[in-house]
Amino acid sequence: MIRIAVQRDAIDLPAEMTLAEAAGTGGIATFTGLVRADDGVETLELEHYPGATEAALHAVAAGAVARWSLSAATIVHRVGPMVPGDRIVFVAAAAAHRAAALEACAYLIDRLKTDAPFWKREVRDGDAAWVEARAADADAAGRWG
Amino acid sequence: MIRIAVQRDAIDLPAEMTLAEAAGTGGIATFTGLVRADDGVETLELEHYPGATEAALHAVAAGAVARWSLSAATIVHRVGPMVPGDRIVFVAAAAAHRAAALEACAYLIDRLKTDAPFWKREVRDGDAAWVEARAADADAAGRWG
Amino acid sequence: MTIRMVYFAWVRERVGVAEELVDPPATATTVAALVDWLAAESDRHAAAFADRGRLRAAVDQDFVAMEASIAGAREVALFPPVTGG
Amino acid sequence: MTIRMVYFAWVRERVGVAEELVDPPATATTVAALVDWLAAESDRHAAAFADRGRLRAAVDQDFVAMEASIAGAREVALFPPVTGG
Repeated sequence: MIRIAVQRDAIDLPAEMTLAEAAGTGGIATFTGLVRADDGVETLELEHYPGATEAALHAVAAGAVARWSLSAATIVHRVGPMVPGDRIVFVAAAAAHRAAALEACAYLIDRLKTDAPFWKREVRDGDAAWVEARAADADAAGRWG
Repeated sequence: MIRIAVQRDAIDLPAEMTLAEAAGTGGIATFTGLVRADDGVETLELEHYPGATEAALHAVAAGAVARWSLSAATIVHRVGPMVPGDRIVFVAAAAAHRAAALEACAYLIDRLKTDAPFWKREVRDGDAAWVEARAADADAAGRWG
Repeated sequence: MTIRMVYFAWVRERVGVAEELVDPPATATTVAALVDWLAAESDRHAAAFADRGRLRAAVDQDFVAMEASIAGAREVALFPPVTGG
Repeated sequence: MTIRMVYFAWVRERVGVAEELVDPPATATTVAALVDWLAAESDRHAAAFADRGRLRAAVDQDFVAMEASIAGAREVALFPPVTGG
């Protein structure tokens, strides 16, 4: 089961976990990204490329399902304005064995960082600035070949 | 923040996530282990060594917090009788950056498999059998040095 | 051939519109040539595309290199390196 | 010296009790020697400890090797390899 969502609403983590667990396998690994509360950001805005975003996320999830024989892969990404502490992204990978679930979870978040068309803008002290891409993200995605 | 719980009650995943997220850092990686529903097990019973279990889990969590500078580490393990689909274990690692959270999460679950005094007994067709330890678990724990 | 251009993030802000329809000359056969042509057409486009190294593209919603062909393209997107997750 | 023995999983089932107080001779200075002495004391202990390679131990709730000393120990636990998570 692949579940992809790009949404303005808050990410309902219990509901997402219930869906991922419904696949009924041994282990579920998840990663949740939060708007950081510790670096002066007042609001974070996420812009995306409708249509292309969903297709890119689906390709990432399908790649993980095939590579690790997952029973479920979930990617939920929020767009629009957010505040510190809000969930930006939630990914989950369910598999019969934990190593597969854990590796696939890392793959999902690494890949979506480089493959999906999202752009972050941070507002601090009333000034908005686009976030620069990090070379470390390209490196992290690259390790999956 | 380190949170350790060994409990007969069901694992309240939303409540555990809320606690882990309250640390207020960038990313939270989790692993949830479920009683497998696909191999004929009717009930699973978890026995443990009260006192020693909590100490072992605390040592595992403290090791992860020190090694990856985590803002939060959670290990919740259920004991007593369970049925397929129930959560056996939940671990979470919260850190400023995702690589640390993901690695620490894998460490928590790998280490608890070999370091914490739990024993599983499976009941199939009314016959109970103790689960044998897996060499793969020792290998997985060993890779952390 | 009319192409729908779509822009995101600071590329969108600098161009001043999120979308526009353009009719590039037949000699503009790649994304890079399309970008060069647009940059020559207006100062806003020139400013938006000034740092080619920080520009990324998609043709009909597939990510491509700047040297990719735009033959038959209906939609070309230009944007900065992505920063999701 | 009185020691509280605690057993888990199939070790507990085979010994027949979860806990017992024992008074080993002073010559039993390691976990392995304590196990040997208990196995000689009763058939149930002998059966529980028959496969020494599948036996693990803790002294005062710390995991130890079978060669570990039991000097001053108040509680010794014997059990199979763990299978949590």
